[in-house]
Amino acid sequence: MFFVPLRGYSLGLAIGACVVLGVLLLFLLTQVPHRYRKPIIIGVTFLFGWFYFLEFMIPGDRATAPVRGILRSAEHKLRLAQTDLEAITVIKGQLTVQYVEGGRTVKRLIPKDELKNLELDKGEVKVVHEDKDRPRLGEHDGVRRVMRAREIMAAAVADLRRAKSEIERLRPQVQRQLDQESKKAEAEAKRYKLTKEMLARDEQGNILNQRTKALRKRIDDLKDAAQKKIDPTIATIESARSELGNLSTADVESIRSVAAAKVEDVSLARSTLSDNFLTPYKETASNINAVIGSFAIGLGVFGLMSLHGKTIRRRRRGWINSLAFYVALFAMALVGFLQKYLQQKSGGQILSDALYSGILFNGAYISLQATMFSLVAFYIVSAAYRAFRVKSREAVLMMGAALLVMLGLVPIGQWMTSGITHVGWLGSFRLERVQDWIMTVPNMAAQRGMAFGIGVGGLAMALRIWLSLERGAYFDKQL
Amino acid sequence: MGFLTYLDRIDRRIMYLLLAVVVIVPLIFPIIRQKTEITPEVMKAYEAVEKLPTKDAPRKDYKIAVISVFFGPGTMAENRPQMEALVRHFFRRGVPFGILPFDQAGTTLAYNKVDQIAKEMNKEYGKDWIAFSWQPIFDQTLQAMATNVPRTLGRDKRYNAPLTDTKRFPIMEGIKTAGDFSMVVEVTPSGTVPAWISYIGQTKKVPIVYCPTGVMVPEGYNFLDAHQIVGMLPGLMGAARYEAALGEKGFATRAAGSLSTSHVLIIVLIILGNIGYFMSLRQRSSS
Amino acid sequence: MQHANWLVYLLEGAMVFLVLYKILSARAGRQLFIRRIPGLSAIDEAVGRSTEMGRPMLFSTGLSGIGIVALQALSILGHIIKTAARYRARIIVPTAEPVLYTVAEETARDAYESEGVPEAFNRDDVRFLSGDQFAYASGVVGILNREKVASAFYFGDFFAESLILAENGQQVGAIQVAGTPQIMQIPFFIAACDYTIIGDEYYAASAYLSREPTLLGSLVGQDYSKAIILALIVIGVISMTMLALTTLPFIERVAVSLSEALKG
Amino acid sequence: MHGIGSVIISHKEIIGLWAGAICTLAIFSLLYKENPVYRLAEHVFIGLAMGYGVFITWSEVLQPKWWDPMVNKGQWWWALAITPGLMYYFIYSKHNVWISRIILGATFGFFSGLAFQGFANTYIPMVGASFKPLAPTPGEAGIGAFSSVFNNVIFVVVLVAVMGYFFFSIDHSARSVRHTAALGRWFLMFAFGAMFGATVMARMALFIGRVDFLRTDFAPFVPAWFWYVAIGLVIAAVLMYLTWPKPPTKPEEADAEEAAPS
Repeated sequence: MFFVPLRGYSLGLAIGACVVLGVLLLFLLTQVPHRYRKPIIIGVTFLFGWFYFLEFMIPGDRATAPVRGILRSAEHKLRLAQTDLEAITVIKGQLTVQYVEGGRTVKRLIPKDELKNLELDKGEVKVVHEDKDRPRLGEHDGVRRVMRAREIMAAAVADLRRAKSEIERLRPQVQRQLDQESKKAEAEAKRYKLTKEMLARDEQGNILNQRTKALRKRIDDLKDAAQKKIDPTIATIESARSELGNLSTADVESIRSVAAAKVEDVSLARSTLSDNFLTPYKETASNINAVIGSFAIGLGVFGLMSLHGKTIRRRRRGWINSLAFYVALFAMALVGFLQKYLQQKSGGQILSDALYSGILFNGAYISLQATMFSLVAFYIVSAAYRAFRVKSREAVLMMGAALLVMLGLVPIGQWMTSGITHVGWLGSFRLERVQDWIMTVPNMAAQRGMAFGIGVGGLAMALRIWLSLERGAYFDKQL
Repeated sequence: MGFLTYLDRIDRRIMYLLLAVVVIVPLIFPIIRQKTEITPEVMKAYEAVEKLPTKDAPRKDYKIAVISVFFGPGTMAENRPQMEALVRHFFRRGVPFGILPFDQAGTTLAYNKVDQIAKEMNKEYGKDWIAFSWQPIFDQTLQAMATNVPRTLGRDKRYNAPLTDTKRFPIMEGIKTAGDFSMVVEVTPSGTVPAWISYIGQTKKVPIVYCPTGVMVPEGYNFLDAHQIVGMLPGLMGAARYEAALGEKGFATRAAGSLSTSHVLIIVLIILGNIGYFMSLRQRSSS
Repeated sequence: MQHANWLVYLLEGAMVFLVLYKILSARAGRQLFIRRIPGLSAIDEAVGRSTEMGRPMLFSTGLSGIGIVALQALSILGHIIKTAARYRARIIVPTAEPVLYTVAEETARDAYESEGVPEAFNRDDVRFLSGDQFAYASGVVGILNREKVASAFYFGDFFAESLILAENGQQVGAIQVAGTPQIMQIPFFIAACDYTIIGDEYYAASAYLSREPTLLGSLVGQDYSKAIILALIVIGVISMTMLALTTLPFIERVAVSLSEALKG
Repeated sequence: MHGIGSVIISHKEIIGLWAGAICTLAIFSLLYKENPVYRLAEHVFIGLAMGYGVFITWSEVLQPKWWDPMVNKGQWWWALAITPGLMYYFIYSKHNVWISRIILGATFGFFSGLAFQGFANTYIPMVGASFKPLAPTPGEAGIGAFSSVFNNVIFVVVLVAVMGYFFFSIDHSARSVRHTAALGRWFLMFAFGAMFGATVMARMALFIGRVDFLRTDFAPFVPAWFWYVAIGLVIAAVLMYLTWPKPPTKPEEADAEEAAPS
């Protein structure tokens, strides 16, 4: 085992060695002849992409493969049953409602789904009587469908049970592996005399290195899948079956929605069990990325400081502003560090905290952000005024949509069409409904049409960069 | 003619001034009267609050409501009116409540508002309401509250005194776990309500009222349909509707008014612009 | 989905193959057709105008961190700077990320050198402003107003600040060209800019401007990929409709397994 | 010093509010025109943001992910991260700038590799969500059935037309293609208009928020005369502006007016 935590002098030495090694490497890189430079960069680029590519493309590991297979088939069956349930026609229970209109009480017979709209129209509405119709199973040979749905559900439940037993068989194995791993780790800890804070431990006191972490996560996933996902699914589907059993189900909808939710659970369980051998290292990779990336902030700081420094030195116009920049920069950074690293509740810490949280951050910084953002309110007015002219067909379309949506959102607009009743098909011409329709149907579709193009373009560009096929400004340069 | 053609190029500063006027004036003077209809999800929230135990309730079913403040200056325009509407309702019915801030900047914003309302409805800090100190961590805090509220939340905001000091804070009398919450009001710009639902709402059977910003509203309805939340105030308009249910004309109602006026202003400007555009076209063609 | 399933293998495999194949065939010298993209043709006009007026240009990469979007923006920047360098026109490039700032600086330097006027490159014109969304916006607004820019280009990731920038540019009378993959911001650019390239055209830009065979090939490959997606959608719609009308078990199986695969 | 310190500690919120109010007004002054006050606020803003960025980068990333593991947990190998970190700075070297390209190349590789999963998770579900039946499903009946079919038809038509517009390698001289593309572009414009209109409310709310800040949080801490003076100044400024002798409209403003939305 090469990567062992160290402490004391040896740690210092190791770090020093790493730094020296790094400097040496950098020196060697400066000596690389020009013709070898591009290939090196191409190789590095490809390798770093390769990790994430494989992590995504390789399916989950072999141990949990059988479970996933069973779950997949169960999911498939449940979805098939779903389609059958969808096809059952249900006559909505008719409601006899009663409400006060113009001083006198009115009694009416309405379909169930009209109730909400009627409430919006008339305010207080009392349901006097609800007659639950049996779902009509005549159309699309519904009886056969229900029968088949029940059969498939039964098969699915059987699958789920198998999956559960499979998981139960798996868990002790993984546990054993975990124990071995943590034993190894403990032994190492003893051998290298590691102190407590040098070891990451979990609540059971096992030492967690990369491998044990992965195993522990695997165990938790198995437990979660078995108890949180599969068990409830079995229960629900069973009850749904029995409900469907006697063909007098009043609310097929509820069964449908419940079943649908459970299907999602199953597919979720499947995905939680699908770690492959690279997945545990994803976190490490992103950490490395973040750390190395954040070394680059110096570039920004130096850039800004040199720019404003020049302005101050040469007393250019507005050098006072550059000075203000410097003051703000140092004040914020300094106060931030002081309030974090001075020991708690010491005078300096309290003062710097007051300056930081009270004045600089919550006082100035946040207000500046919020106000800059709120400027958009003004610019949106002038932009609308200028752009929405009846110049071209396109401009007209834009203007029309914008006007409709704006009116539909505010009370005044809603008041304009408040004459139209909520009930029935007429109700869909109320401005707020029109607004809702525009946003959810044409707008959604258009956005999606654009999104696909953008997605494909991005993927293609990523591919070009990954394989260093990209051309243009930065990539053409001879090194 | 000259004026009409000027409509083609109104100076932007004048438009900005107009906008400032039509937004600020209705905010300060309630001049806009518009019928705000009370939608079901808001009505549900109102009725839920109507059912809460008041501070004179017998000891055994004495509980406090909690307003979780997750908003900062960025979204306070939408979120603070929601909080205000509910606070007024709590005060009016004498429901004891505490504000529990999770956003550092929001802590002061929420505290100032509630303090102001308490003064005008002469309610007493520590007796009718209390402000807990800022909680930097979210999930762990919720989980810990399930077992012990005073220790988790530590101190209050005004005096920075321990919450266990029930002489100073009679409101905290007998409040031990999250089970002693009569209601949780989640005022938030981000997707934080699922945590409340799973840690407090479902496990401790505490009703939750959800106050999201406009963009978060659509997914809020899912929670409503699943009965995971008892009611919802969708955005600023939701707050206005709640005030309508209260029969008050508070900030939200006025804000809704200035929303309307600002939209109308934009529409009018667009129309004027087009008139001016046509006029200048005609002028060009004639000259 | 955490790992690829059969549909992903199929779809992404096909896309990768098509793009690579088209690139290779284009490099082999096959002529490819690209339709006109109005917004992009306007770029040269904008550059020309600012040289006439002797006032600088501004190229904002928005909030893009170093990434695909930013690199696309940079290759557009490279083209613009080459054009600008020919007329010795000055161009200011404010960025919102340190790494991107360095890459942009190198891009600019190279562009000036490749046009043989390295002395025209002024290091202070490529700036890192701020990583904070609105601090960046305030900085760009300041530059727009103080430098009295004659033309402004916005290419990259833009969010709520898009309108702040574009309106200020409009007010100083700059001719503005914008393009962003952030769909929600396009309307504001359309309203406030003179030319806006929409959605997908953003990724077509570098190919369209440079006429580089590799990029043209890739663009055609992308078209084919989009055609595949469209076909998939059509199949899905048809199968769903059939499912609604008939009870053929085959149709059901197709529809169900598709929806499974698509959910991941 | 200590005196001032205690004053700051005890009055931090009032000072903060004043700072906030001043910053707010300074930024709003931009709406009239770019001016020294705004300029100062802008530079302070950028300074604060940078300072905050430095502090956060250390306290949120470098300290927990790099320094603590390396020094306190003895994971010496984190010291290897310094080298690639340094590579960025070769951007300033004339002859060895290519070394910075190594680390940049690595970064490019990272996000290119991620793009495959990104595409699968973002866009493939969208494909599935676009499978709309163009006939009433047996479950539906009556108005519901009609409206859902109607909406689905509209949805699919718009989707296809819009995607048609974005095919670049098809020659638009062909009639059917041209018409589809034109239709797609109209749908796009309609959608953009809708997005524009839907955003207005949220933005207005932001401005209302600032006004509310000045009224509710700031106003209680200032004497009444402050407001009278402020309002007076604003009105005076407006009057002065309206009566100010204007130069004839500049040419660039003129053609900025004429420029049509593309």
